Amino acid sequence: MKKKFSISRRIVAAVMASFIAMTTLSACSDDSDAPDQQTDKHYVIGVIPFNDTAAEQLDWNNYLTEYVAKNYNIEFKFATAPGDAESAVTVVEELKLAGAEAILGIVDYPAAIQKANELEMWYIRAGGLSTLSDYEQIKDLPYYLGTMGPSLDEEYQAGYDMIESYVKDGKKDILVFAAILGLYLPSDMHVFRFEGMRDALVAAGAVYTPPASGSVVEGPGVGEFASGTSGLNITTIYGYPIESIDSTFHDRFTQAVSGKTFDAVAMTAEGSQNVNTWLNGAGITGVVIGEVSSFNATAGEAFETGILGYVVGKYGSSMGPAVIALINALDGHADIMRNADGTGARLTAPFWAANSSADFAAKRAFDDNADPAFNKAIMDKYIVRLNPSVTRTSFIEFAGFSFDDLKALH
Amino acid sequence: MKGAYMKRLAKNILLTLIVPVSVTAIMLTACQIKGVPFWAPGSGFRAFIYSMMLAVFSAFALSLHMFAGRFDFSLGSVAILSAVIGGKIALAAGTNMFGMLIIFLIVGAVLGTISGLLYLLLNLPPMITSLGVALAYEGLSFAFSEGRGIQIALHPELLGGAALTPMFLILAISLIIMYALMNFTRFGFNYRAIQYGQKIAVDTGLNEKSNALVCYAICGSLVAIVGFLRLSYNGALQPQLNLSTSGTIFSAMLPLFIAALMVKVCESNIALVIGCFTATIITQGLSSIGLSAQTRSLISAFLMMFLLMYSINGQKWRDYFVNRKAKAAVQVAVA
Amino acid sequence: MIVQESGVITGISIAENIALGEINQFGKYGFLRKKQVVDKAREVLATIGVTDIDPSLPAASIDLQDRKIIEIAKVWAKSPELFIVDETTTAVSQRGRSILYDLMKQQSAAGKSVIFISHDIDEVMEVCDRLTVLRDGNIVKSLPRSEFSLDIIKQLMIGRELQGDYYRSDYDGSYPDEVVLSVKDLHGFGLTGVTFDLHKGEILGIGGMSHCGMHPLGKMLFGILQPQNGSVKATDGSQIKDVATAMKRALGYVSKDRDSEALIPLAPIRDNIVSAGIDLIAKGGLFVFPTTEKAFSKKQVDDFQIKCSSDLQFINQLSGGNKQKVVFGKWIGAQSKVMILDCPTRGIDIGVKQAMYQLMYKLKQEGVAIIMISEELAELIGMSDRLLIMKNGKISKEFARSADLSESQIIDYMV
Amino acid sequence: MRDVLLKYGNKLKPAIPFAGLILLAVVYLFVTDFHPTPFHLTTIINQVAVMAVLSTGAVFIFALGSFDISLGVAMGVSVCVGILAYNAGAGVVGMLFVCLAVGIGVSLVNSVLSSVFRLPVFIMTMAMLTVLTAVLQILIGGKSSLLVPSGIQAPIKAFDNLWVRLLFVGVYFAICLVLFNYTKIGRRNKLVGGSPIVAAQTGVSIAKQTIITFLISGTGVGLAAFLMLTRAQAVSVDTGASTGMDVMMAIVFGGMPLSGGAHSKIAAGIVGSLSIVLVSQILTMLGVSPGLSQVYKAVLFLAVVFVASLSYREKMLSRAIMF
Repeated sequence: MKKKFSISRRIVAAVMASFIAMTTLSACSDDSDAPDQQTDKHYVIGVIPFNDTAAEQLDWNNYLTEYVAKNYNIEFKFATAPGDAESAVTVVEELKLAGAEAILGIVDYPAAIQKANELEMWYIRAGGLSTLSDYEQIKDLPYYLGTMGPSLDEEYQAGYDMIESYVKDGKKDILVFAAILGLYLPSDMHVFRFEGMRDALVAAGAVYTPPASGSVVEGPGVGEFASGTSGLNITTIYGYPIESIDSTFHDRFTQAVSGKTFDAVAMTAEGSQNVNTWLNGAGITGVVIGEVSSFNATAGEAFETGILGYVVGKYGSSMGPAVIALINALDGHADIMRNADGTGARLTAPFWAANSSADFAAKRAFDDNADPAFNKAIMDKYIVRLNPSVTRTSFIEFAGFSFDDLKALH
Repeated sequence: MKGAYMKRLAKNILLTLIVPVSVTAIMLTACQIKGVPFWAPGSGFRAFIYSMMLAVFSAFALSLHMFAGRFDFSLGSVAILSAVIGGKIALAAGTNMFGMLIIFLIVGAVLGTISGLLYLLLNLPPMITSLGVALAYEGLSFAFSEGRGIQIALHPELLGGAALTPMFLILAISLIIMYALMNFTRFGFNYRAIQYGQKIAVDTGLNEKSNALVCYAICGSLVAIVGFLRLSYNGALQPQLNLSTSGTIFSAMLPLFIAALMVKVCESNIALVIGCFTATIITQGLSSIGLSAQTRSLISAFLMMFLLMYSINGQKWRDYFVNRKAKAAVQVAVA
Repeated sequence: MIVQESGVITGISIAENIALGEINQFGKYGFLRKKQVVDKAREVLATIGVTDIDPSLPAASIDLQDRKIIEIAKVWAKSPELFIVDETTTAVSQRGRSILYDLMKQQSAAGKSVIFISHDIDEVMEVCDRLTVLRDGNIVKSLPRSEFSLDIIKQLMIGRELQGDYYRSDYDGSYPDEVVLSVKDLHGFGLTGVTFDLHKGEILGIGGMSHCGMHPLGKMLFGILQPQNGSVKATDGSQIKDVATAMKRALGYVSKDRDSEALIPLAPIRDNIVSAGIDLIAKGGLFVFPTTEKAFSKKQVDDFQIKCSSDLQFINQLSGGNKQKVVFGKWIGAQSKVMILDCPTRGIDIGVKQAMYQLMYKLKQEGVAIIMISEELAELIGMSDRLLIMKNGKISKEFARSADLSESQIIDYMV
Repeated sequence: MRDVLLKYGNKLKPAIPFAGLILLAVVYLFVTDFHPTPFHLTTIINQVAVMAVLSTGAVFIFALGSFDISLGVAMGVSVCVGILAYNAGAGVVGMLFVCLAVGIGVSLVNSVLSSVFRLPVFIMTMAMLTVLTAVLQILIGGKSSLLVPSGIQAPIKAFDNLWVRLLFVGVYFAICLVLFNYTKIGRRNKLVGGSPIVAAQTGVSIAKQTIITFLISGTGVGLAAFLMLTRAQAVSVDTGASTGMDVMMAIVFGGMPLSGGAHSKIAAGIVGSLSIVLVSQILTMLGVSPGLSQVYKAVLFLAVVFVASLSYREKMLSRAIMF
């Protein structure tokens, strides 16, 4: 008995120690966020990730902590990615408790945005545009700045451009991987990207047959392509490669690709390394893959080894304008972003795209955390406090800067 | 004597094969009627074996714990964490796929042992310990990789592990090892003694703790194989949070229930493999004839429920059909 | 050490049972030689004079009494310096008993020691060289063989001279005519047609060999087991089909498996006592208040002089006798008018035993009908108004209460 | 010394989870620089409500020595049907009744399966988890989520506040407290948890007890669904997916032994839920990353449960009791 108590005491001590360590650590991190500009107001901004482990999200987090926090007097509090609407509301409350005054959300649960409004925290939905139906529910909330990111048209265009580039390069045998479309995990982004691919293929002469209603495929569904006048051989596949979620994905994948060869793969999501591995496993090699992902190191390696041939996606500093919108709002200039009629704005931001290793490497180098695409020099010009001449129109332009725009400004 | 033995053996083999063969026949016929291939020519078979292998090793680990009266939520998280750690070591060491497999086995065993030590130290119900371990391991697999998981797709020398030949080799070797372990080692002997009579075995002076610890280590290695196969097949693995790794366990339940049907007439390890085979055939067949994921999971859940009912009420149901006299005899036996 | 409960694991083979805990002797480097294990087991069995049991068979394939022999072999295989036998003989067949006595002699002849724990004074007096009497966890006294005497030992065991009679003293086997339980032609669970009536204020003894069907009979009377044929009817003519109806008709049942069927070991005394009488103290048929509950359980604890720190003490910390008192308290608290007692004095010391007998007699006088199922003929003879002897699922003989009734008269109808 | 320890250990043991909670509260205060505001309290109650109701109901199942791992998804289905009903014009009160009906209905199915077919609850509910997940997906019908109109004027917003939550949790907990501590239902629950055989031989109908138990927890599922709905105003395929495990953690955190029986405490659900909410808020306030925060939660969970279990341990290793 005595011995057991001593063990327990030790464990309790360890827990206490870890708590103390945690508290001290956080205290230290407060210090390390020493303002570069003493005149800057100190703001705390909460971040709600859409997924804790997605490469894209990790790049954004990296930009926020490694660049923005160091160059502005801003502290970021990261929440755990919420799994459903209720936890999104919880996360908003927790961020408020953690001292956040505004929220940079990569999710758009209306209830969470309402909660932020109720708690008088500015909310911007970044990284992609909210769907219209979600937007309609919340656009009138006074603390809702709006949504910023590639629009669904951009998503559509991304898919369209990827296929168009393949066709232009003379790729004949194309695998279209529509990711989660056929599952009960629908996402508008994926629908629009696929529709872009579909229309590009149809424009090239292929004939599309949508899935029959009541067929195998749930959700929006993925149909089949006949080559028509295009001279293309097109195969479609959908699914989600986590075995415990989509237990027959690998079966469907092999069913779809067996006995075929491919020049190119067009994906509505990221994961070129996985697709390449599966294709190799099925005995198919030397395929060029195009994905919608982000300009990060993993994609870079894949480009160098020739797995990736086309990338369209976001990049770490694409969060920059959203942060500036929040700073403006916190400074009392929410109207720079919000519409004149008092509703939240919908501001479009373009993707970047690369179709060669060199192209990719150049763009990636351009968005380095030492000097990112959206750097302090550019962004300061759109902080009303520092530059009172900013207007709503110029801010909209700023949010929509393309690669070339940014390049010209550097 | 020998004749009787042969006869019994033949009967047992027949009884063992009845379920998998009939299920396969039904599924093949269904595909035939639908006019679809059961699996894709070429690599479809590999995808099938891969699915089966995942089931086999999850079920091996789960059953090893379950028959000793433990339930382990953390198996899925051990698979992922051993992939993250093992993968990183393998990349750093510049080894090949065999080296990677061995690294995985060791890492899995270490992770399993840690989990087992925690169980022994705390002496809480294993289900509770395993919840804590699952949370911690999921968190660590995130923390160790800064959330990025592990990618080996660009290292072809590490990738071959999920090809047909290595998979069959792994299966065969594991089966032999598991069979030997259970039947020809002190561990297996003590394990069975504890399984059937924990109190007596402990009173007789058997060291339950060391047995449990070895069991944890073995289970760790077994699910590390799951991690190895998933990483080899997919080229990359993402960490999962919020106990979502426990899905691995739920998917190993159906094979276990099927295996339970034939465990009386068949060596338990083989029964388990056959159970996994049958379950995978069912999933694959239902998918090939075009049922949606929802319908499939409904069917397999109902099947599991039915098997559960059968295993508990089967005797009663059978009695219902035989005459009352036989029923009386059974009741005497029960009393 | 050979323990009172079954010490054989049924899922593994006989040989493996014998090798349990000693497995390191067989094979090297963690591997196991199965043949060695079986050979060694055969050898061990032979040394204790058993050659008709094949050690390679699964332990589940042999009957309970042979399993006890396996257990003896298991312990003997370790060539112990000290051989502890705990209450084993009550569960063992005549053959097992002689093997055991034999081994005990061999052990002592070899200059090694034996500790033999038993309730059976006759047995102890027969085989032991020295006797230590324990009471309430304390050593009372040690006696050399020369000082063995039945009376002295009994006295030491209860700590005082037995006050009054051990069993009841009267030989008046009368009881009122009112039938409280009417049993007709019961079949199933080994019974092949059992019929009898139980009367108010009667102590009805039921005896026989342990597999004669009397234990399932007890369960059937209480509605735990359902007969295939036949009926059990209470005073008002209603049939007893399940435990709930049995309890409504004021039946109570004391199981022979105290720790697994009668009491919840990991619960306080109070919860256990209240469990059967909960309907009596529930207000509006639903609400139970701690104060009434406490009073209810306190009464039983006091009445039975249950030794405990409080009635919140857990059952698993009590001695066998005190546990049995809790069981009795549970049913008497529930105001049972018919008590079915299955081996009510199994595994409890002589003092508590006597208290139980006195209690039964008191209950009889209060008009409670008692069915006492027992494997001990002495107590059946000592207590019953009427004694039914069972054999092969049938009542083979009925005896009325008499001073002349002896065990030898009865035993012919049992075997 | 050992006896004293045992004696007081037994008396103090129920207080350990409370002590844990108080310790957490102190850390919480420390983290908030000893300036707790009404908002802190409001948030804690807002966040704890759903879990508290669910886990209080689940205590009854736990006391039987069992666990229903499908509770969370059952709530998800209940939320979903509630939204469908509301959107079909059922009104907020109608929606509440629909939620209750679905929660109780699902629980009834569970209880019948477990009592009539004698299926072990834990494994049975694992299969139910799959069934209910599929049902939820089919009900949602391929959309990313189903919403109820939730503008500021929406009727449902009137229920999205602290007082409604306090009322629901308070009333439900009070009823459960009475049922568990002051009625035959609670006594018999503990009896069955202690030993089903003894309970059966003492006249307790295990089947009836199981059905009553599931009715109580089913009511909890329905109420929790309503609270969830007023707060989240949406349902997606992930709603409730991890809740089953969270409830299990909460109850164990609250000092409930996994084996049920006499040690069962009705407050375990609320104490555990509060502890988990506090831990989660503390970790977010400290800005711990998602991975590490899970590790801390795990350590704390095991530590609290270990200390709470100290006084009733046996020589043998613990085993699962559900098989």
